[in-house]
Amino acid sequence: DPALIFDLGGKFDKSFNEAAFNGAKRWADTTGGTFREIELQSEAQREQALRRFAEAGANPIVMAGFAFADALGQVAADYPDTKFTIIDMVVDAPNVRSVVFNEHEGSYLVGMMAAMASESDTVGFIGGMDIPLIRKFACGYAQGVKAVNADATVVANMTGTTPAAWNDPVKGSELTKAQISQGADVVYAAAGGTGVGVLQTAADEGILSIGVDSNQNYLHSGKVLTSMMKRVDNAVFEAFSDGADMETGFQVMGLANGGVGYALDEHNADLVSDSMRNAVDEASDKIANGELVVHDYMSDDSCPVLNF
Amino acid sequence: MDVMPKWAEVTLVPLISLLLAAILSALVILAIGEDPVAAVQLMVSGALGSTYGWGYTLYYATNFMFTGLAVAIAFHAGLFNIGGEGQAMLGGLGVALVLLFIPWPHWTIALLAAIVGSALFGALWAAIPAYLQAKRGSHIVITTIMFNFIAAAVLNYMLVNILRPAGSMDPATERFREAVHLPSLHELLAPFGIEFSKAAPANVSLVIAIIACVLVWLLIWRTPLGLEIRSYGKSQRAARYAGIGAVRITMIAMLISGGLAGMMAINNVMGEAERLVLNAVEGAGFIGIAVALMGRSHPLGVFLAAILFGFLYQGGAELALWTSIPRELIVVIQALVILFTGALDNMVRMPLERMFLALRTARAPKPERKPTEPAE
Amino acid sequence: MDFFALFDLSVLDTTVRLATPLLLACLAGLFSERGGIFDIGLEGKMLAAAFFSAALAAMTGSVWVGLLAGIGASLVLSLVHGLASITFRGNQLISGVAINFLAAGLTVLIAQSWFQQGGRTPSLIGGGRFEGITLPFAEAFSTVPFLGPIYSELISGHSILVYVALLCVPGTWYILFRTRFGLRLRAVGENPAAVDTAGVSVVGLRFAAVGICGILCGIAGAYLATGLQAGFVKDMTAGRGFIALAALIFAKWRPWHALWATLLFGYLQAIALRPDIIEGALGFKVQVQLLDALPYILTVVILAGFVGKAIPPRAGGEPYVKER
Amino acid sequence: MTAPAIELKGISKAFGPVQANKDISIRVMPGTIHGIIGENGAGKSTLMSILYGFYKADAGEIFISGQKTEIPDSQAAIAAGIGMVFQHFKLVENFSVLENIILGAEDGGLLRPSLAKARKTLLELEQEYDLKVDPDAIIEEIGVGMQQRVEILKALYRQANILILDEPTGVLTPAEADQLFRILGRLKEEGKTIILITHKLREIMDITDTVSVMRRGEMTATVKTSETSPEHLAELMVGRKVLLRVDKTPASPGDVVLDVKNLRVVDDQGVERLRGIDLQVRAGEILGIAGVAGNGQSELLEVLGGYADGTGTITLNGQSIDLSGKNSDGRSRRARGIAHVPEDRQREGLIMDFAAWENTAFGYHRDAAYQSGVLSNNAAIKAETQAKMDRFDVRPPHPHLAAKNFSGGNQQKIVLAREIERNPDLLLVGQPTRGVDIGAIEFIHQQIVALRDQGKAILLVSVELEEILSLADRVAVMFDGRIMGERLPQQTDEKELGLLMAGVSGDAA
Ligand SMILES: Nc1ncnc2c1ncn2[C@@H]1O[C@H](COP(=O)(O)OP(=O)(O)OP(=O)(O)O)[C@@H](O)[C@H]1O
Ligand SMILES: Nc1ncnc2c1ncn2[C@@H]1O[C@H](COP(=O)(O)OP(=O)(O)OP(=O)(O)O)[C@@H](O)[C@H]1O
Ligand SMILES: [Mg+2]
Ligand SMILES: [Mg+2]
Repeated sequence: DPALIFDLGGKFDKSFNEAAFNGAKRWADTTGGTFREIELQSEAQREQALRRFAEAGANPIVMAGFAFADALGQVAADYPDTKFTIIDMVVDAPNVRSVVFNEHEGSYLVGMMAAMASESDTVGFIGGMDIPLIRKFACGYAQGVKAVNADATVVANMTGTTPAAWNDPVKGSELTKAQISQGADVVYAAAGGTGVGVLQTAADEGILSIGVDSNQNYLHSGKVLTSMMKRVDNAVFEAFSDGADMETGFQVMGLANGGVGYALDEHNADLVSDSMRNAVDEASDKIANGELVVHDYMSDDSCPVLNF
Repeated sequence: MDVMPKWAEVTLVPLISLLLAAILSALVILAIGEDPVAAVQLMVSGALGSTYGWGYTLYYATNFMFTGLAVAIAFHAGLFNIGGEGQAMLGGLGVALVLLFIPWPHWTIALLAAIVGSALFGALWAAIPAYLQAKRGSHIVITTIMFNFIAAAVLNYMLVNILRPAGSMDPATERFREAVHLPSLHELLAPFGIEFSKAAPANVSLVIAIIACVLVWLLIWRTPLGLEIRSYGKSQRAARYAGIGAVRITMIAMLISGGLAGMMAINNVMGEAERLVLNAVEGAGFIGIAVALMGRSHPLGVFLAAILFGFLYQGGAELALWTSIPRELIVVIQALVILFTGALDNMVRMPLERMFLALRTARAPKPERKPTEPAE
Repeated sequence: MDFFALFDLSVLDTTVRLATPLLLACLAGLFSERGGIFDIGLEGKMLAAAFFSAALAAMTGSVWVGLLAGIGASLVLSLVHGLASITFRGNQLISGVAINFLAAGLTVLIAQSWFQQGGRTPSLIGGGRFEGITLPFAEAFSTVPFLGPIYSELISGHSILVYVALLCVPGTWYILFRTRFGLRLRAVGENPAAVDTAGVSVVGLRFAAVGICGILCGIAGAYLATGLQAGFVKDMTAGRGFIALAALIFAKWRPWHALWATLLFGYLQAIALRPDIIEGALGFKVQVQLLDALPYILTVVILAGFVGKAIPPRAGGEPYVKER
Repeated sequence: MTAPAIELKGISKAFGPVQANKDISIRVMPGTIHGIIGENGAGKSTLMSILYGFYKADAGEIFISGQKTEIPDSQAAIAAGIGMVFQHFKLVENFSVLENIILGAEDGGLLRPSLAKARKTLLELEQEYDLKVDPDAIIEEIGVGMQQRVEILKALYRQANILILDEPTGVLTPAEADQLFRILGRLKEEGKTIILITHKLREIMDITDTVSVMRRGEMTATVKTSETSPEHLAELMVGRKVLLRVDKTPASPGDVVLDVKNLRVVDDQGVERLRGIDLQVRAGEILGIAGVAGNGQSELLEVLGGYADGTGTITLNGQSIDLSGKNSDGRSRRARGIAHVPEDRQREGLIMDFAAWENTAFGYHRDAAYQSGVLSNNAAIKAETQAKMDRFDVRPPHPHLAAKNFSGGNQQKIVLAREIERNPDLLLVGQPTRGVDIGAIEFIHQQIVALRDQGKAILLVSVELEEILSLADRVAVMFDGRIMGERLPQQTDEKELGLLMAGVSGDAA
């Protein structure tokens, strides 16, 4: 059986981990197969979880989260016959598939939408843990905003510096209120479980929010502008489908191959005007075919349009 | 006169407490719609059914021996050290600094250095609350709680801002060098022809923990300092009459306690993770409280209780893996053990004492009672 | 540099919200400890209350049912604490530790069993949570310079539990220093034998103290899950019980001081969310970790007696033992 | 015949294995003062606490004014008109006098009216019984004499008809005691019934109408005071004829061993407890320190024994001794040849949970003889303990038994054995026979005298004047942190010492 390990924040974070879970569930529903899963309780358990599944013969083992890289680096070599997939990080081993996403591209699109929807010309970004990966989201987002409205202000905050920042809705909520007081009328949450608090508060206070990873539009129908879809579910689904003889190596999921995108459904149909859609789709195409390059924060640890 | 014989005191009371905790835990499992018998079977097979299971059980037990001894020695001095968690975190920092910045040629020397580093940092972290207790009367329970939080902040700062390697997103140090890798039980036992799981993290630190148990036993029961610590814990007034300084004993006991808690890091940081991660302690500092209470603060008791909790920990991890019982079940069990062996001690003890008293009076012949005349 | 940004209305607004659970828990601890029962289980009681209030609010759709359930859960843990430390004269600190773990474990266990959402409750909607209430004339006043925004933004618009918490401060003061119950409560924390020989039940008084503590912790927890947030997540108290304990020491076991202490600690939490403001105001970066640790550091400084000595109730922490 | 104010029938009470009261019956007539005497631990306080509802009796009945009354708690006792002043006061230290008085007897739920009413009533009571107190004073800031008045007022405020006083004069000067007795006299005139627990036969003879004697949890006799004598009461108390004087030869004092000059001690609260003590103890002599408890004797022992810091100069055999700093603790004192039998053996002299053998090493546990390498030589300590137990006739002679399992007298023997067998130059002894039966008292006295006869210096502190007079070779009386005067036992009497103890200096003319 394949196995899936969720990162801290838990499988029902309505975001990153839940996307992974949805991919696994989709696989189980379509194939009728079963899979093992575990939610981490603490940093220190990563290696044990990996080893336990490997010992028990699970194959492939998919782990959602960059923080597994070190543990996987240790474990992979001990189980050469087991295939591993790590999401959001690169681990160089013969039996590991590393899947990374071009989050900056998706974020760019939702940034454009935020700028177009904003009336105050101030939009917010709330990140989870302050790491380069999340800055990558923020930077892509800010570029999208500026592309539409060069004078717009982007207010960016991070929730914390430790993994606890993925699961602190109270802080998310307070940060949202603070951004509203600074004039923001659209906020983008790239913060795992913390985002639940962001979206909630945005809905309560009557501003728009943007979800992340999963399609979060349904959480507050009519109040979530869109969601930056990071198709972790697809990555998990593929890995599970490929099974024990999956191809290993490095895999980038971007706009071009449908790895990222924005969500449009009945919950936000009224919020997204046709002109908005057209503009965003146009940019999307340009990015996909390389006409437009969105700066990736992680390429040089800096962002041309946003200071952290 | 002692109402209860000593054997009852050291075995009956903790065992009944444990039984009560077990019954309640079983009820909890039933209440969430699972089968307690199957759960126990799974825990036993997962924790004790293979060398892999044993490897994890002993790995956790090693942690708990250190923190249990730490709490126990403070208990002997009449001090309640809730700060084991923070002291163990700082111990981890000590190990990391020692191992990252000095190129040790061999694990043996590195281990000695790591022991010194971890004990030093742990002791240091205990020293401030101890000093404040001894000199300024600040309640050590509150200060050690506060120091746990401060330790978390310190560790957070160090890992996020200082020790995180460039380009890494993990708030963790880089990996220690290969040379300081501690031999696991697998490597230690292989020369003797004993097959032990390669995957399990139990390592040579277990031996150190056992040595620590013995040394603490010697210290407490076989040295003048031990007598002083114990007498200070029993009666501060009498200790003072004997010229046993309150400041000195408080400091010494807490330094040893903090040092032991810190030394846990040689197991989890140096032995297992081989780098320092956030929350490496995983609550072991608090489990030390349960272990010390259960083990009646005696090193042998601590040793046994640590293994019990190691079993619970590993068994609980297995439960979480193969059933829908969350790992928090262990936290509940741990809470119940602390509750019954610690706070509700009298609930178990009082009926037992009454029973033994009744037994004794039943055996002893009634003394002749001479009638007394009421006054005129 | 903009020093006054440190007192930005939105920061103060956040302060009020974040200080509320601290204040309630701090007053809870105040009753318990004034009655001679130390309580390091505030955290656990709050956590249990947070979960049960959210769970019941989610199931019934009524936040009031949730509030009652939260108070009930917290009271049950209080009862355990009372049983251990009053009836069986056990160690109050150990009992508190056990209660914290019990709550941490049971909330997740039950949440998982009831909702299968990894230890959280479903998000609360509509009547399932406390909405902010707009005080009278908030709109009208908002244009008045200076005071207007303070009234309409800072004072108005919080959930009812915030106002309950604030009213608890004078209430606690009055009960403690102006009523018979308060006199007896303070006495039983100072010298239970005096209360006993005066013909008042020590056990009864102490259970009352622990019970009030349970109710207040219950409100605190319910506020977290149904006022501040719209649902429960695992370990959502995040050390607030210990900060409340720190505030209690900071306040030297006095109600009005408790208000100031919790506002201070709430402010520290609020400002920690806004490193931009701090940097703007002070001109240099302050590590968030330092801000996070500040309440604890301040408490240790207070405990060390460098800034006024904190003397706890004299009989606090000691079981009342008449006969061995 | 009027019904007795109080009648107890068959009261029994055990604390775990200790039978504190055994089948006790007693009758107290209204409008009388009834004394209760008995050795320490005889069960007097326990009996009265049962009457007051503080403890619950295991068996027995209580009749108040002829009515059978259940007294499950103090509330019921108060309702039955009983008030009690405990041996250790039950006051809330940081409350005002008024708050202490109304506590538990408030009128209504709010404090202000209660306080106002109490203030008025207090004024009336003050005038009626001449009991002056400041209603707004904080308890911890007033003296013990005043605190005792508050306790009495508490009882009167609750309209007590029956007043129990448990060792009320232990903390009072003779003058204060006299005033208390005047108050008691007035209460008696008012028709109130008073039960007075005391150790002092003089007080019994002076003011009681009847007296009951307790021994080892039993009531041995109740007699009319007018029909008895101190000797008779003493005999009833201990169960056999009492030898009042210790058998000893006259002292032959040698060189000065301990020389104390201008010794001062300030306590934690900043109060000066010793105000310039000068004294000398010579080899081969016992200096007895007499005084009412709380006049600095304890502090004197503490500072000499290294428990507390002080200022002034002390020399031992001509060598000066540190009064503060590193070398002023109990261990340094012992190293210098000062042994110390503290006043409270259970809290200071012994660790009750430790085995006897650990207790015999305690304080000397770092002696070279007790070590083997870095470890303790427990076998040597045990062997030595066994020998000491045999020599001092400790029963049962089991080194492994915990100290708490020995009776009071035997516990004291363990402490004495530990300290005397060290062969010290100076022995400090506090209350050596408190709570010890007469047989053991004789033994202990003999040991102390034997040490003196070996040429050692002994400083004896005791609140028992009889003990001081019979054991000491020279008597110094302390009052309020000072030595009021020195007397030779054979040239003085209890009356003269009593005046000195009350602060009336005989020397000053
Ligand atoms: N606090 C205590 N805890 C446990 N046992 C006690 C305690 N006090 C006394 N005992 C037990 O009760 C017995 C009687 O003690 P008690 O002090 O009343 O003796 P006693 O008859 O007065 O002897 P002595 O004359 O030597 O003082 C002792 O042998 C001891 O075993
Ligand atoms: N609360 C208690 N718990 C256990 N044992 C007790 C308690 N109070 C008294 N005792 C024991 O009961 C016995 C009688 O004690 P009690 O205090 O009544 O004596 P007493 O005659 O008042 O002595 P004293 O003259 O010292 O006041 C003693 O052996 C004592 O150790
Ligand atoms: Mg008494
Ligand atoms: Mg006795």
